[in-house]
Amino acid sequence: MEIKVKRDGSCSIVYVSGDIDLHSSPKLRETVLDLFRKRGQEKVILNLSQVPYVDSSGIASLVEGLQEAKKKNARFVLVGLNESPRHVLELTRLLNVFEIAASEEEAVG
Amino acid sequence: MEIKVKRDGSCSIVYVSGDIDLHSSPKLRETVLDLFRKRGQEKVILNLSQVPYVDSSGIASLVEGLQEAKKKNARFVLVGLNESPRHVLELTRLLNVFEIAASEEEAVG
Amino acid sequence: MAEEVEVIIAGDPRWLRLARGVVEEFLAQTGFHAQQREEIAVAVGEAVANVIRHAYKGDTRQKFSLLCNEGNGAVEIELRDQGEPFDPPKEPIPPPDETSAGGRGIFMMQAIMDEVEYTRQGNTNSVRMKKYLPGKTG
Amino acid sequence: MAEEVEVIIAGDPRWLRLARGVVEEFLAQTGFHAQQREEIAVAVGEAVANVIRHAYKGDTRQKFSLLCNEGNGAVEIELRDQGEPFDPPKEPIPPPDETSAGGRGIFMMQAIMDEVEYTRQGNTNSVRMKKYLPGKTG
Ligand SMILES: Nc1ncnc2c1ncn2[C@@H]1O[C@H](COP(=O)(O)OP(=O)(O)O)[C@@H](O)[C@H]1O
Ligand SMILES: Nc1ncnc2c1ncn2[C@@H]1O[C@H](COP(=O)(O)OP(=O)(O)O)[C@@H](O)[C@H]1O
Repeated sequence: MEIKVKRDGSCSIVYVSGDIDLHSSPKLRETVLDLFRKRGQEKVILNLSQVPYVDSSGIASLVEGLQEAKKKNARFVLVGLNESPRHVLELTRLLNVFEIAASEEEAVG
Repeated sequence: MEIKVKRDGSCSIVYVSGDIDLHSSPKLRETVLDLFRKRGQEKVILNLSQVPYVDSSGIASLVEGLQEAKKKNARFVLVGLNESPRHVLELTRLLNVFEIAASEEEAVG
Repeated sequence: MAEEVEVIIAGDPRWLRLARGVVEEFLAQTGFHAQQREEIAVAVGEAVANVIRHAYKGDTRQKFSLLCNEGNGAVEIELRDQGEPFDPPKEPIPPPDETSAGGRGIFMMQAIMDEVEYTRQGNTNSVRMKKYLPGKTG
Repeated sequence: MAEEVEVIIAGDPRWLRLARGVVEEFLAQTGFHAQQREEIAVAVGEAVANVIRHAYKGDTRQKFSLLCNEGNGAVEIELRDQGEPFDPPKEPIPPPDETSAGGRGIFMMQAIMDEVEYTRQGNTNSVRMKKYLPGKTG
């Protein structure tokens, strides 16, 4: 898994490519939490269009990101969900819990 | 591996997708030899653009196709070689033995 | 059912992708379509992650086995480890509430597979995950 | 070197992709770049095909092992089968002439890997294929 962050003022876009599983999710978790905690970002957009697979540890990282965002009155937006990650979010009844944008432009708003 | 054949008079284009290995090469071999032997094709174009991998049994099928073409005074043309199959042909010193076209249009001539 | 594919690897998260890849390649030789193959790999990935995190508590030197079988209209994927005994919940597990960071693995396994069975023999834990082929039932 | 990944499968051509996939995933955890990983998988694919066709003469019920190891600046992939004994050529094999339909497998293995060694112990044949990591030598 690779992560790239594009920061523009108080909004960051996090580009992930590759599977998010127990091996890689700690890095994603840390990246997202840092953006809220240390960088004080008001909006973090997670672009998952290059992510074919997310396991429950990846889901856990997303949930923690969302919790942190709420605590800071910030926004955590998912974009580019592929079929399998979407299905996993559906299965775990979390699809409606996240803010999901149809495109990066919409997410940047 | 999947094979589709488009026949236009005495010229056939064979589209292969997937790995050509000991598991799948017998089917390719039969398809190509039949086109020369039973269908009397004067030109068989093998489109390998959807083939990421060819092993030595696949190479053997290509060599047999070429031998059959020569016997019948016909042409056997490869097109769309990806990096790994090209490298395998290079390694086995067969790259210059085959007629290789830059595009399907060029191969059809 | 005869064991068709067996993989023995260390309980290290870096081999998770390899384990899922083996399952997907195995399933490619069965009657499951692409989306089902992906789902089954998701379930097996959760089971492997549990072996790594819970049975072996992160000790990446310990090894486990992944066994893939097909027979009687179903595939069965089994994991065997020599870690902590695990007494699994008897009832299907509900998914946790939306603020919880964990506790979704077994739920996903149960939701995707037709049968999930934990057993222990001697010092070996086994989890067997069964899925009937399209059109077949148990 | 410790055995890091071990796969036991039937000598059936339908598992060739699975075997190559395991090797590529294993190599993804090492220092080889993508093109080298593909090449090594080509070499291993040839070795597996030889076990299937020659050692087991197409008897797809027989099993072989694929072992992947890393250590001392190299990876070593080993195949073990209980098939026909094989006395390999002592000298590097030249590629056959362009009209020949076979005889390129061992040549490719030797061309790609740094060392290819065949041994037999008891009723087990072993072929060990070694490749040094970029920047390392034997
Ligand atoms: N293979 C296992 N060995 C030991 N304990 C396990 C195993 N699988 C699950 N558990 C226990 O069951 C709990 C629930 O597992 P799971 O639903 O996968 O969620 P999570 O792993 O996120 O906690 C785990 O926290 C752990 O205590
Ligand atoms: N693992 C093996 N066991 C027994 N015989 C083998 C084995 N590998 C190779 N051989 C023998 O060596 C010959 C050359 O092998 P190879 O170079 O791979 O070409 P091919 O398999 O196309 O003949 C084979 O034809 C076979 O007789």
